[in-house]
This record gives sequence, structure tokens and C-alpha cells, in this order.
Amino acid sequence: MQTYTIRKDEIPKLVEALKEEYEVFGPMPKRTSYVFAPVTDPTKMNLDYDSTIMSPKKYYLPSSQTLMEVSLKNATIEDTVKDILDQKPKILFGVHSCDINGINFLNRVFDGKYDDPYFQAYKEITTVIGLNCLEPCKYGFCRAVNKNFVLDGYDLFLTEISDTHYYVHVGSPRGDRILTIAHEFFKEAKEEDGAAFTAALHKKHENLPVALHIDNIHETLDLAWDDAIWDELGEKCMNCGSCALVCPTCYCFDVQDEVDLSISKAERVRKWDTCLFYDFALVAGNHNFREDPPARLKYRFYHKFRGAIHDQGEIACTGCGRCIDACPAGISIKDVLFRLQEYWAASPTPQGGL
Amino acid sequence: MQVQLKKDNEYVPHIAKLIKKTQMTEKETLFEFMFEEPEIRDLFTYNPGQFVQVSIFGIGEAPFSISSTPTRKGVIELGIRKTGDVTEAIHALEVGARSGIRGPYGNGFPMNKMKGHNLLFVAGGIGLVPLRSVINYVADRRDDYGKVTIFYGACLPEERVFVDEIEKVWPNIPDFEVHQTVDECHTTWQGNVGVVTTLFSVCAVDSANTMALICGPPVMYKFVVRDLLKLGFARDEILLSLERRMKCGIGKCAHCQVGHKLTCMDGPVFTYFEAERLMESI
Amino acid sequence: MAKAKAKPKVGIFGFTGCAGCQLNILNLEDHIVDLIGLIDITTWVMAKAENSPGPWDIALVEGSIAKKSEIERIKKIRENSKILITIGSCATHGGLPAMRNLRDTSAMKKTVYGDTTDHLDIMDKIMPVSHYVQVDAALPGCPMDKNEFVRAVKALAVGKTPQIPNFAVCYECRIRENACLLKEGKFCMGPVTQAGCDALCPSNGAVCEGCRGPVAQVNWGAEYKILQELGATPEEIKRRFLKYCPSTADMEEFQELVF
Amino acid sequence: MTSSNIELKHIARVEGHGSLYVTTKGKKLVDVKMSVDEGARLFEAFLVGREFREVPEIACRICAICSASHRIVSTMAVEKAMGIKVSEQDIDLRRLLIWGEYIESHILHALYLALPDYVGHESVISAMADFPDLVKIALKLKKLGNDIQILTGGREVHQVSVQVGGFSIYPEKEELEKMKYRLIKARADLQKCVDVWATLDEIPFERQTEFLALRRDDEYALVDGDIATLSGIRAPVEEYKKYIQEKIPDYSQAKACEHKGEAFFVGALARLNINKDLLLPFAKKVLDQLGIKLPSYNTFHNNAAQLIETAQVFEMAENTIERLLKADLEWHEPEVIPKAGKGTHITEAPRGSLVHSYEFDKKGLLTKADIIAPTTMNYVNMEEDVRAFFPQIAGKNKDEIMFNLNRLIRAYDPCISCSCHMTEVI
Ligand SMILES: Cc1cc2nc3c(=O)[nH]c(=O)nc-3n(C[C@H](O)[C@H](O)[C@H](O)COP(=O)(O)OP(=O)(O)OC[C@H]3O[C@@H](n4cnc5c(N)ncnc54)[C@H](O)[C@@H]3O)c2cc1C
Ligand code: SF4
Ligand code: SF4
Ligand code: SF4
Repeated sequence: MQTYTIRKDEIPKLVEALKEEYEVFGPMPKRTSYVFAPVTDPTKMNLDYDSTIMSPKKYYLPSSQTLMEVSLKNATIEDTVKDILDQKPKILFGVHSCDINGINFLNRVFDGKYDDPYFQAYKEITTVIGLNCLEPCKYGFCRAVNKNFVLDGYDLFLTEISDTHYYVHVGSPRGDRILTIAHEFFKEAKEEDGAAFTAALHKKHENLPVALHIDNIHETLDLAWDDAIWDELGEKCMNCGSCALVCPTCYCFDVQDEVDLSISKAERVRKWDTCLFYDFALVAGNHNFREDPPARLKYRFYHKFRGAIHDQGEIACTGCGRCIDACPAGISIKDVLFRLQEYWAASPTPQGGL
Repeated sequence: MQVQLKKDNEYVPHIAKLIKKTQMTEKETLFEFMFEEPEIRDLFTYNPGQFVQVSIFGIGEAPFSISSTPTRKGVIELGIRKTGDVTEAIHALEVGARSGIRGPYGNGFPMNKMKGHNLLFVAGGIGLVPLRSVINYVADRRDDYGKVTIFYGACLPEERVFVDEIEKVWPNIPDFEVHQTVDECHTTWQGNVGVVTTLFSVCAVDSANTMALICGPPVMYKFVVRDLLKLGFARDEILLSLERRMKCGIGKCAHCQVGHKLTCMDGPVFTYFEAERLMESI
Repeated sequence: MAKAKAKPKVGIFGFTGCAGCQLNILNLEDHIVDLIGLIDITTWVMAKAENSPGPWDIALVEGSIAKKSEIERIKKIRENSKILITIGSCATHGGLPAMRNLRDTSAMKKTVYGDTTDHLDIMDKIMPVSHYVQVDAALPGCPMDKNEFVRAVKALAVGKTPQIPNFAVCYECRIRENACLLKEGKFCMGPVTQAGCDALCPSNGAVCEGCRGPVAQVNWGAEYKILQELGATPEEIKRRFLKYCPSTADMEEFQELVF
Repeated sequence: MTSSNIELKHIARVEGHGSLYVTTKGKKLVDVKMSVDEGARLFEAFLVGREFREVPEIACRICAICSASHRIVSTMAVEKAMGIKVSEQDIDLRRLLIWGEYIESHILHALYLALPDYVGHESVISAMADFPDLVKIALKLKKLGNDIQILTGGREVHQVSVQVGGFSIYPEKEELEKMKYRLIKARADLQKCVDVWATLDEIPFERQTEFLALRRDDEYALVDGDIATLSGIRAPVEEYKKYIQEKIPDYSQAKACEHKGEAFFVGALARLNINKDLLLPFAKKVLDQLGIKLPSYNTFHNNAAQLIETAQVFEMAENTIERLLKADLEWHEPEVIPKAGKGTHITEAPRGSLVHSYEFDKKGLLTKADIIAPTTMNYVNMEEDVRAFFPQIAGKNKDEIMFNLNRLIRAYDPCISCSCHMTEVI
């Protein structure tokens, strides 16, 4: 497998070069934090970012999206899949492993017996340039959930091997395409680069220790159904939904019809929804399957660590830590998992913290 | 069995015309829809217990169980209660109006597995809508199934749906037995009074080689199941159709998650054995 | 398919308030022409000289009921309208003027007008419009959000119930990708406030002041703890909780709080 | 002779609820009473005990139409009380916000509320059918004003980003550039409105009165300056009580303002009369085109004055943006420490001088507030104008009298909600 290196200080030039063919998005500063945003000024893109407020799921499942337009006169329906495919191709620059895993998880949801043509269209037009995390981020615990590495889901993947260089893996023909149009920035990796890459991985594993084991989490949850922790958390949680919105694997959505002011056209719009909201399990006749706010918080955990195993074959958490950062009440999923772990006696806890 | 209608975009409904409206009660009406495209009309088939998503463009979309039986092709019958925006808009449709239908979704009842068994139907109120599909299916394939007992309960006599079939059609089918009850006493009502479980004392139910199919308001399940278990029904001989909020119908939006399963994909029909293991199911 | 009903007759009424919600209708520069095509505004004293005495299909009511004569007026409007919608926090929750509910109104009158106050028609307590008449939908906010208003009008025009977000401002704040201000140590009311404004204030770097009123199933206790940990005094928290919607002091959930 | 009453109940197309009661005997006018039908909100009372940071946020809710002015004057009064200095770019951003408010408010008043009378329509809504192009231009101009307020204040009504000590967010430079471009392009639109106005029939009317407005020597004063009158008084704003006296006239219970025991006028015409020497070229051109001789004592000229001022703030806005684009615009958290103190500030709201005066205790809680809004100041003048104008229309039928009185009151652009401490008359 051919690998490459690229100079860090050439990244802004690379971005400029790619802009002709692609719309480039990357971690850009916003007030006290970072967000994935159009890289208007490539010198402002910061690949040393800790985390972003929102995960890149927004490029695959926008927070609000028109699914189809219906003419109310003659009921002709036009979906918007083609509009997505017609967009300028996108590059997501500097996506961490946890987020690539998040996209892979969503792909499991939006594929299957019924595939979701919108998600698939976004996937079609999006090139992902991944970025290895060699240092832990403030709230993340990716290694505890085995999401600090990726097997696939990226087109190029960068690993910092020195103060001046990244090591580059090519993950797909789409990644190859970038090498073709911007070949002047990529050098074929030499032997010592390969050695530096191995050293970088070592460093990564030293830097991302793990004290949390979630192998038996679904069984742990079985045991914890009546635990006091849910009431305790329920008291703190304001069901504001922040955790679910920023999460790279939360995908619940609502669908609504909206008409235009001349009432000649209707749009069917899907919008992010969260299981923490009052309406989420509310049905006609005002029957609510999860009326109590704490029941909804608890449900989020059960869906992530139990339901998702059934539906998608893996837990719905990549350990990105965003929900911890986002929660105004200071609820930490990591702490909750630690506490639940105590339930499961057989789960050994090695020395050293997370 | 089922032919899957293959579509590029599962979210886009097919256009269907309302061809008949029959008011059943103050709030419930039976709607007969027919797909506009003949091709879809031919291909569209379903399993009793499955549901479709009906669109009133500009208002919204909502799930409804198919109340007709696939043994009688042509129209899709939906028995719909007026409770909110979409259902009110459906009720306001005039014959000839076009709306959207997509589906069928969900698993439906295990019609093959049920072959050769006696069947006990326990329906509450509008819960008869999906069960009617099974009942008429069984009526049309009479040889495949054993004895049929139908328990139907409603709050008030005037709130019963499909009264004609309950009173005139089904009792006349060989080996069919129908019992009804209402919750509240009513002067013109001659029949049984009490919740649907009181019918267990009116009519002896033999659990041997019998499967029970239940559909009704959420509160009903607990009590009916308790009685069925007492009568000796095995947990997997009791079939329930669950209701949850639904948006997509195809396993994406996650609203209908119950325990670790999805009502729209793994259900809406579950055996009691399964349902018992699904947290918060009933 | 949604069918456009005959153009509904709409009356827009101002009670005691700053007229900001009515002004926000005028501020719909991009939509006003279409809006006039969709509804027939037969009464609107602020913008029209010729005004119909009713009846109306939809009455939009702004402002608080701050004097006795306004009670009669609102009742009359209700009798003559099929649908009555409150616009803004004054009409929906009593608004800022209802701060008097928590104080001694006669002393307040004295502060403003001196000793001769007997002839004034000033009610001691300001209640939401829903206290006096049935309200079919509410578009809260100080001022009401003009986009939410357009959505509501469109919904009504096709016979749909206007959507009231049963979730907190944080939903919109997250979607607009703001870093949480509570995490910056600022006293944001977003988690206990009903969404619908597109998290306007946090997106402008300012805390949510709670102008849209409490969200469904509000968890004031949790917000109280957070603010306290950030250094707010109980009096300060109470002031914040009741600023735009002092009438919520009557809510059971509020009375359970210990200040 | 029997006396009869003319009641303009709920004067239409003004902001807030006001009524005018005129009693006549034959063709003679006996009594004029302006009344405020708005319920009292007791702002000055419920501001007491609030924290200094939220005072401007609450105070701007006195009136939506001049919420930006209320927000700024209140913020500046608080800052004066606490001795807080803000940066040059903060000052410029606040000024830009006010220019936006002027555009929006003057266009709203002159073209939406006042103009329909001149062209035979009951409202701008009905005028849409006959004058679609003009209405479209008016909408566009109004939107421009609002967009400037959104850009600098976060919202067109009740701004959010103006904070004591600075701002909670700054606009992007690109957005400012775009706004400047829009302003330059919109000059042509404003010109079209002026062209239309120039063709309207003038209503002849004159009454000698005093005019009061802010004045500074380097600029057409709108955001700060000294108190000035046309008759030549000039004094610092802190001395406002000497020149603006609140009293309860013996014929009514309303609080109203007088200057040296006489009625006086505040608003666009007052500013123009007092600051005519400081108009920028665009505004000067508009003034010339409309052919108004200054000083003017014709209240109806107030609407034309609004258009002239709109031209003035167009140019001021362009200049302010120009200066802002040269600043760094790096946002910083406002730093403020509460302190006991007194602070008074006056700005010119679009409809006239606006006074906010506060006292705070050392925790930064407000102990006293005095707010005088322009409509309160104009109140006595309005009644005097009605008396002076009446003979001119006394011969007309009742409908026409009402129509003309309505117009006169509307010429003031009264904002009755903002009269935060007017009491009822009747
Ligand atoms: C599998 C299934 C089969 C159903 N079969 C029938 C039937 O045969 N006849 C019938 O009258 N009703 C049936 N329902 C219930 C029916 O879907 C609701 O009455 C309907 O969604 C109410 O929509 P609305 O817009 O009128 O009400 P609103 O309360 O305004 O609902 C708004 C939205 O909420 C969701 N929603 C509300 N209530 C329900 C609900 N009970 N179930 C799922 N989603 C809901 C829908 O997405 C709907 O679009 C069924 C529901 C499910 C899940
Ligand atoms: S649950 Fe929290 S930590 Fe896990 S993936 Fe979602 S946001 Fe990240
Ligand atoms: S800033 Fe306020 S509204 Fe936004 S997430 Fe934080 S608490 Fe919620
Ligand atoms: S963010 Fe809060 S204060 Fe601001 S408009 Fe929304 S609800 Fe009102």
C-alpha cells in the first residue's frame, strides 16, 4: 500500500487548490470553541482542534432538510435527492476517528432493508479527510469504546508524525482523486516516515489510556433498570436535548409538512428530534409512552447501549465526549458508564484513570 | 407471499384516490383508497396486521393499519379515528380526492404459523381495525384455520366499529363465534356490559391449539394477557399489535423504539413472549 | 391534500404593551404582500384607519390586560372570534408589566404618579389573557418571533394547529452551534425556556432571558442549582425566573422551589 | 348653541392607544383633551430593584418602535452612573444601530402611516393595490433599516447584543461591507420616495412654538449632545429638569411636559430647525427639493422632516461603517463592575428627545428611575396645535374634521405606548 507525507504548512495551499473542485469544510474557530464550517480562510482552519460543538453528522443528516416538494394543485411529488447529488462535492477536512465511526454508524442506520436515499446521496458527494488523534481531547473516551481507530469510512487519513509533517493513508478511490488533482503537495512516504508513523501510534496508545470497559454494557443495563441513578440524573437533567443533538450517532428525526404562503406548494421537511423531548413518544389521545422526564433520559442510555446493539450491531456511542461538553447540567455519560460498570462485578478495572 | 414494491425513494408515497367513505361512528370512518397507477394496484399486497403511511400533503403523514384483507384485492380499507391534524384532514377528504400512501410496513400477523390453529381475537375499540383484516382473511381461507372466537369491547354501543360485520356477517360464517360488550350500560343495549375481559366468563375459551390476537388501547393489554395466561395460553401463543408514535415507518426515525426493538420493523405484531422482554412495552 | 379555505378574516388587537408584536408583523417586509394575499386583515388600529367591528375568524391579541376596561374588551373580542391567538409574552404570560404581581402595586403607582392615583384604572395583578378568555394558541416571546408567526398563519390557513415547540431553547441553540453560555459561566435561561425564537439571544452572544416562558415540564430545580453554582444569589435567580412571565409564580412547579 | 363632541377614539395608524376629545360650541372650540388609553405598566417602578445589566433590556420594552433608542439611552445612562467607558468601535456600532432605527422608523411613519392620507387610502395595505411600486420601495427601505438593526443589535425590535460596557457579539466585516453597499444602492430608492413626497399638496398651517432637541457642533446630534432650543438655550443633559418640566395640567390628570411653562415640540422638525446647519449633502439636497424654509412652524412638515433625516442618516451610516471597517472589530467581553451612582442621558429617538435618568446603589441595583419619552413632551403641544388648527377646518363636516385632526395628531408620529408615565385623562 502506497502511503504519503504532506507538510503541515502546505495544508492551507492544499485547501485552496481543492476549492476549485470541492467545497471544503473543516474545524474553524467560533468564539470559545470550534465548529465544522466552510473553510473561507484556510489559515484559520485549525487541525489541532480539540473537538467541535456539532459532529459532522450535519453534512449527512442536516438539522432541517426538505425531503420532497409537493404541488398542491396536482399532487405531483418531487424528491430532493437529485438536488443533493447536484451540489458541489464536499470535502470534510480533519475529521477525528470518533466522528468517522459516527458516520459509519449512521450509515448502518440509513442503509439496510430500506436505504435512505438522502443520506446515501450525501455520502456520495462527500470526501472525508480523517485525522488521527494522538492526544486525548478534554472529554473524550473513544478508546474505552474502541472508536479511536478506523478501518474504513475515510478517503484520506492523516497522522501527525512530526512538527512539520502528516503521514497520509489513502482509503478509497475518492482519496486517490485528491492525490491526482493536488499531487504537488504529497510526497511518497519513505522508510523513516513509516517508522515515525509507528512511533506516533505508540504515542497515541500511551496517551489514550482506558479504565472503562463497556463490553457487557447491555447486561449491565439490564441490571440497572431500577437503579437510583436514573432518578438522580432525572433530577439534574432538564431534557434540553443538547446531548442528543451534538452526538455523532443520534439520528432521531421528526417529519413535518410545511406550506408556502400561497398555499400552492408543500414541503415535507425532516428535522432533528430527540428522545428527551416531551413529544417524542406522544401519540394521539395524549397518551405518552414516556411521560416522565427521567424516563426519557434513561431511555437515551438504553437505546444507545442496548437497543443499538440489536438494531445496528454495535453501541451508539463513539466516546467523542461532545454530550459531556454540551450538557448545561453537567451530566457526564462517562461518569454514568463508570457508575454502571460498578454494577458488573466481573468487569475488571485496571489501575489508572481515564 | 409478499412482493416488495421496489422504489428508489421509500419516503415518496404513491398517489391514491379516495373512492369511498363510510362513517362508522361519530369519530371513526372507513376509507377506501385505490392507487392511481394500475401497476402499483396490481403489485401492492400485504400481510394482515401491516400498516401504511398516509399523506395529506401540506398537513402531514400518519400510520394506519390496513383493515382490508389481501384476499380481496383492489382497494385498501382504512378505519380511521379523528384525533388530530392528519386524521381530521383525512376525514375532510371528499371522494375523488388524491392523497399519498406508502407501504406496507411492519411484519403483520404470522398467517402461516397460525394455520391449523383455533383463533381467539380480543379487540378493544378501534383495535378491531387491524384484526378485521385477519378475520376476513381467515374467513376467505376458511379451510386453513380452525375455530374462530371474536371478543369485541367498546366504551359505548355507538362507539363500536364494523357493526354490520360483527352482527350480521361474521356470526354466519361456519365455526365463527362473536361476543361483544360495552363498558357503560345503555338503555337500548341488550348485550353484555363490562370491560372486554368480562367476556371470558361469558364464553368459555379453550387454550388448546389456540392462538390469541389482541389489539386495543394500551391499558387493555395487561388485563387481557393476565386472563389469557390464566387460561393456559403460552406466551408465544399470544399476539399483540403495539402502537407507538411513528414518523418514517421504515426503521429510521426511532420514534417507535420499544425496548431494544422497533415497532415499525420488528412489529407492530409481537408475541407476548417478545413483548415481555421489551422494556416499557406494555 | 391541504385545501386553502376562504380567506380568513383577521383582527389584530393591541392591549397594554409596547406594540412590538404588532410591529413585528409590519416587520415582515419579505412576506407582507403574500400574507395579505392569504388573510384578510379587517381590523388593525395600528395600521389601518377603517376597522371592522367583527366578527373575525382569527383574532390576534397583543398586550397585557392591565386595566379593568380591557377585561370587557377582550371578552368582546373572544365572543366575536372563532380562533383567538395571543401574540407575545404580555398576552401569553402577563409579560414585564406583571412584575407588579410580586410587589405592592399602590407603592409602585406612587413611585410613578405621586399622590393622586385614585382615579387611575390600574389593576393590582396582571394575569395572562387565558385567565379571562379561552385562548386557542399562543405565540409567546418578547416580542413574538415573526417567523413563528408566519408559520402559525400558514398552518391556520390550511386548517392545522400551529405547532408549539415542546422543547427548550437549547435545541435551537445547539443547532445554531453556539457553545453553551452556562458553560461560560453566564446565567442563561435557555434550558427552562420554550423554544421557537431560533435561540436568538445566545446566537448573539447574550444569555436567554426567558422571554418565551417556561418550557413544557420545566425543571426549574435543576436550573436553580446550576445558576447557584455559577454564583447567582437566590434573589437574582428568582428575578430571572419571573422576569417576563411573572404569572408563572402561580405555577405549582414554581411554588415548590425554595428561594 | 348646543355643544357637541368630536371623539377620535383609538386614533388609528399611530403606535399605542390614544384618543382625542374635542368639545365644540358651534364652530368654536371649547376644550381639547388628549387621552392615553394604554393601561399603565409602571416601568419606573418595576425597574427599581433590578440589576444594572438588565435595566436597558427591560427599559427598551417601553416602546418597540424606538426600542433601539431606549436601549442605547438606557445603556449610556447606566454607563454614566457606573463610570464605564466603552471603546470607539462600540460607540460607532451603537450609532449605526440608531441610524438603522431612524431609517426603519421614519420610513414606517412617513410612508406607511402618514402617506396613505395624502393619497386617499385608509392604510398602506389598501394602498398596495394602487401604488405597488412605491409600497415595494417602502418595504425595501424599511427592511434596510431593520437589517442594520439586526446586524448591530441582533434583532429589529428589542435588541439583544448591546450590553452595558460594550457588546455581546460584533458583526462580521463582510456583513458591514455588504450593508454599506446596500445603503449606497438604496439612495435611489429613497430619492424616489422624496420625488413622490415633493408632489403632495402641502397643508398650510403655522403656530409659533418652542422647539427642543439635542445639539452638538460637529454633527447632526442624534445619540448625544446638549439640550438646545430654537430660542437659543444650550445646557448639559444633566440639567434636563430645568428645561423639561413635568406637570399635571389643571384640566386633566395627565403628566405632561412644559418648557418655561409653555408647550414645546420635539421630533424631526425640531431637530431640523435647530441643526439645519449640520445637514450632509444628500439631506441638504432633499431639503431643497422639498422646498421647506427653516425654521418651519408647520407641524405637518414633521413628515417631510423625517424624509430629510432619513437621507441624513443614510450618509451618516455610510460614514460610520467606513470608520468601523478601519477598526479591528475583535470582540471582547464587556468588563463592568457595579458601583453606586447617578446617570442621566438623553438621545434623540426618531420621534423626539428621550430622557433616561437613574440612580443605583453600590450593588448595582436601581433605586430610582426617571424616564421622559418624546410623546409626553409633545403632549401639550399637540393640544395647542389642535386649538390653533381647528378654526381652519371648523366649517367642514364632521367626518372631514375628524380626518384632518387625525392627520394632525399623526404628523407627530406619536408613540403612545412609550409615554410610560402618562395617566389617563377623560
Ligand atoms: C402501526 C400503527 C397503526 C395504526 N393504525 C391506526 C388505525 O388503523 N386507525 C387509526 O385511527 N389510527 C391508527 N393508528 C394511530 C394513528 O396513527 C394516529 O391516530 C395518527 O397518527 C394521529 O395523527 P394526527 O395527525 O391526526 O394526530 P396528531 O396528534 O396531530 O399527531 C401528529 C403526528 O404524531 C404522530 N402520532 C400521533 N399519534 C400517533 C399514534 N397513535 N401512533 C403513531 N403516531 C402517532 C404521527 O406521526 C402524526 O403525524 C395507528 C398507529 C400505528 C403506529
Ligand atoms: S453519546 Fe456522547 S460521547 Fe457518545 S458519541 Fe454521543 S455525544 Fe459522543
Ligand atoms: S447557551 Fe443557553 S440556550 Fe444555549 S445551550 Fe446553553 S443553556 Fe441552552
Ligand atoms: S433566546 Fe430567550 S430571551 Fe432570547 S428571544 Fe429566545 S426565549 Fe427570548
